[in-house]
Amino acid sequence: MERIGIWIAALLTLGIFSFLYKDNPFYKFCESLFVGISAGYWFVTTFWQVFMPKLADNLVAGRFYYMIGAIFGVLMLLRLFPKIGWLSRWSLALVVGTTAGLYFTRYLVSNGMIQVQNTIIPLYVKGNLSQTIGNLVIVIGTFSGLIYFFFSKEHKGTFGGLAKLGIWFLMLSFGASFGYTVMSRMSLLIGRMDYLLGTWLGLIR
Amino acid sequence: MNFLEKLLALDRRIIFLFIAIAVALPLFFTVKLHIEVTPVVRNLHNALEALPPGSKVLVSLDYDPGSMPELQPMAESFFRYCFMRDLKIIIIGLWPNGPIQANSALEIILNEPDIKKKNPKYGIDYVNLGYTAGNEVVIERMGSDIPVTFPKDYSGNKTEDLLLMKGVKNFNNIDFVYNLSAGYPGTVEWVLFGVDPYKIKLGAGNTAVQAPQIYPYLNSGQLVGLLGGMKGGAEFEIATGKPAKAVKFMFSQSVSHALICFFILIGNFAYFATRKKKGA
Amino acid sequence: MIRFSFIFLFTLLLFSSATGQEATLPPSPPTDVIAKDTPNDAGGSITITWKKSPDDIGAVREENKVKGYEILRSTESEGEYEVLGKTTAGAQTYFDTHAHNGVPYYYKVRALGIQSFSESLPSTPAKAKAQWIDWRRKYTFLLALILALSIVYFINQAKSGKQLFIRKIAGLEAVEEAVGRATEMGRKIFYIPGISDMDSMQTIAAVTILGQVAKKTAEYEAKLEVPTSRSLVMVSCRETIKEAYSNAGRPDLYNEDMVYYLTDDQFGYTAAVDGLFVREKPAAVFLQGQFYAESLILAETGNYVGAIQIAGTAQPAQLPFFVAACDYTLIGEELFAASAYLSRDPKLLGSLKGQDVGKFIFLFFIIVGSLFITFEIYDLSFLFR
Amino acid sequence: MRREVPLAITAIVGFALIIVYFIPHPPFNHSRDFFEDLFFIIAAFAIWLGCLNLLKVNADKVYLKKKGWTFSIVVWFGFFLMVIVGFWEGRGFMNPGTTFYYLYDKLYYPLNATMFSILAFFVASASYRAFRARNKEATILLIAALFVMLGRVPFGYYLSSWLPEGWRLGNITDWIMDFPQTAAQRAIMIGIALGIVSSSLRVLLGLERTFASGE
Repeated sequence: MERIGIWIAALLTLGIFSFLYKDNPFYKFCESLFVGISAGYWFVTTFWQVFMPKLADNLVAGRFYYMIGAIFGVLMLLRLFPKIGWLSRWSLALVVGTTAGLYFTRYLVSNGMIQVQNTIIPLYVKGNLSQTIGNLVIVIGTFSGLIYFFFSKEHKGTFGGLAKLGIWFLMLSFGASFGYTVMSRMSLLIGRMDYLLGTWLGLIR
Repeated sequence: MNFLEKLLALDRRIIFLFIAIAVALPLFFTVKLHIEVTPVVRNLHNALEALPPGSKVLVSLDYDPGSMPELQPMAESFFRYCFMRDLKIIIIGLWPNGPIQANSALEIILNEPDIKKKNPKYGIDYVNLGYTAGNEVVIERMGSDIPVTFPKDYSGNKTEDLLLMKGVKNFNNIDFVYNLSAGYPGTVEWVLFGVDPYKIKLGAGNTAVQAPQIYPYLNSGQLVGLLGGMKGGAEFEIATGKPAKAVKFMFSQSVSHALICFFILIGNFAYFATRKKKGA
Repeated sequence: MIRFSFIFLFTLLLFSSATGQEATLPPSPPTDVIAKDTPNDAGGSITITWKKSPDDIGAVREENKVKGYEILRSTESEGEYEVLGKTTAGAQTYFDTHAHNGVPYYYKVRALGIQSFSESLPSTPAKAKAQWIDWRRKYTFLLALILALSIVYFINQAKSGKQLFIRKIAGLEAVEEAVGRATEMGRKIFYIPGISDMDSMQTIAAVTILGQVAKKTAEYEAKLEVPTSRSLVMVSCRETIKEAYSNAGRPDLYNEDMVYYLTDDQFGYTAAVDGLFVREKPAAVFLQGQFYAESLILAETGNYVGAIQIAGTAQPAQLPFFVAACDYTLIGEELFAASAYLSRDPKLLGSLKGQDVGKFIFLFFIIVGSLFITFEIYDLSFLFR
Repeated sequence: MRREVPLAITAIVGFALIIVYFIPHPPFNHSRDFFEDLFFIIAAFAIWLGCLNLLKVNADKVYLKKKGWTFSIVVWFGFFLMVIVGFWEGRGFMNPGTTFYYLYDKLYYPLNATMFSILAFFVASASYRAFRARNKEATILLIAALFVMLGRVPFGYYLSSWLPEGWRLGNITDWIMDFPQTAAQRAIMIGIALGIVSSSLRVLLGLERTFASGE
């Protein structure tokens, strides 16, 4: 059983890789299988790991206010019946309101305030030149980067110059992040190659 | 279309082919690369060296198969190290798949000749307590009572019956915690809910993508040491004197990085060469 | 009398003996144990503070006589005390998180030596209580209020007809071009609203941008297709496109099959969309919303089939890949500004100006705060805690 | 009714959740978690809509014998394979040793991991094409990427081992990641915070109402 499994897994791996050469029936098969089983996988997982614990278990435990979730969930399903399908917008409205309400404060704090707090740093660190330069770079970089995002002022003159500096910082950061990620992306491929050449074919070690 | 122009509009499949070769071919060779052991890895190794034989080490594997290429070699090298040093291993997982990953790593390590000689026994030299749901809350509960948090081990034995677990009540009876993490819950949670309240000694291995977020905890001393990505794994193998998978993979890694850089350079060369021609 | 001299002799012996025996003597007890309701919380918690034992040198070390503190609790001052928990040496606070609201509790703190301990006097009673306002968040509240008011202010300004300048956003200028090109070529436009669900603001932004793009595709009669990775996103996109098409006066062109669901799975979805790209060869691809690792797989395939690609995300980690592989990329905040920008609705544009007020406040405090710290005048960072 | 009720729901729920952030008193302290749970429950219902849509689209393809209809059968097969086995196994469906886990490990996982690893190839092709010193911005991007890419592998050590300690590629990589990259990330994050504040507000005030509001 294990050996058959390894063969199937290896063939599916090759099927996906074949897409790199060009689209072909082998890839189409793997793609369709992938869509089917992954949709099924998440359907099952959602049922056992979301629906059951979050709704059924809470109701069984006597927290009947969770019925609200069931009601809005059922309203959502009414889309299957065109005549009363418009009721599903109530559920959408609840979802959108929840997201907007939660994100408003959450991001203001974690992405806004905490970042500003971390950027309020001394511009001169006694006896530590590299830290001093580093801190200056952080403050200037954050400052000019934010200038770039200003919408209501034309990027001209000094302001435009700062915005330009901001773009340079953004580009530097994009280049660095890109280079930084290469390592883990390569690791993934090495992992697959090791599977094909080692686990499957037994060519290496 | 001359050669340079062709080079500029290189069919990407040629690049793909080169990458495939650059990754696959080095896997067949064992090359002695100079891998510098960075201070963060050195610190972790030193902290482990300071543990007397018989010390109890808790290993929390918090990742799933998606991060196997980076973290599995770290798990293997760590287990190998512990067996060689006679450190006792207690495995848990905050991710459902963690203990499964541990088993597959153990399967490989226990079959290595050096380790076979030592003949480590389940229940005496290592135990796998499996997975418990609850994310960071599990860490908190372990702080007060480990056997209550993990009443049974992975194969269903009572935790209290395991010889190794005799006298292990909470973090006070654990000498070191090693965490392999690919996200949430992971190293951040171990620091906030383990190190801060219970003062456990914590070392960690992380995926390369996640590692930068962990650095602040190193600087503040909340974390003893960190293996970042495959390179960190390789450094640890070098530090312990047992180069293995990560070191081997590092050769592929190096060659492929160099290849990408090489492609970028010839791309730029072709770009400037054709531009000059057009300008002339 | 005999007993007394015994003790006397013993003490004498102790004083004259080596440090080994000294260790068995209990450390002096902690003092000034104060118990108070933990502020700003939902109740159930009492904060205990104390002055540490004079023998405590404050660090966890071999030579420290104090090995830690134990916290004890009772409902009566002279009653039976139960051990609540332990802290390390040097600690001076403990949070009792298992208190019942409204019950008076007394606390004692024990300094632990190696084999002995000494106890403090009991604290005065304290009761846990839930609070109505979390005062620690007052600056957050203030900032949120200022931001909200300035956004609303500029929205009203714009409503009353005041002209507001908004700078050009290149990626959004290109939307018209992309839709036009697709129409000319008779090829499809793919709109990919990210892989997250409606519990992400980025997805909501993506859906609103889709509304504006759909208006254009309705006008141009271009073919729009939206494969989604989430069921709720599918439903939202359908509603949005339907609305956009009927607003553009072309409800006849709307068809529910323009939007379809593939799979919730990150890479299952990616595999399917890649297949769609190479088979349908779209003229334009929009990648807007929350993306993870699949960003580059999608963008590279889109690039490969020669589509004009306009991407946008607020996932900092994915921006480099979009910048590398797409023609235009909306960076972070620009994603949230896009629907306002495309709609040209003065009210929405007003909100962008309101955002700039927020930026100004942040910039001001970054510069002034850093200068203050540098010259050791004042630490302003507490305002953002 | 059709237009006003959804707008009211959005506004009331959203503003209430913002205010509740500042109120620690029960029962409000749990309300944000509760609404998050509601979202998951609604999504768990909605997944029926998605899956039925997927099955319908593929059934249509088979029925109308559209191009590639045979592959639609594969989609159906895969879906029901997982669903039937998954419900058969019950709540412990993902425990090792179950059939579902076998399918996960031998079908789902390799497909998933391979699709993910394709990134390695695309990283290469994208960098080859995009990293050209066309202008100042592109040059900065290119140089930063080269430095960091080389600084992270032993290869970089060979290239720069002649330099004094502290100035080698690995050190430069660390410096770039610690300072300029952090700075730019912060600017982006702060911008995002403001963007989200503003667009949440627009949604809650009903200004941006492309969905959940139509006729």
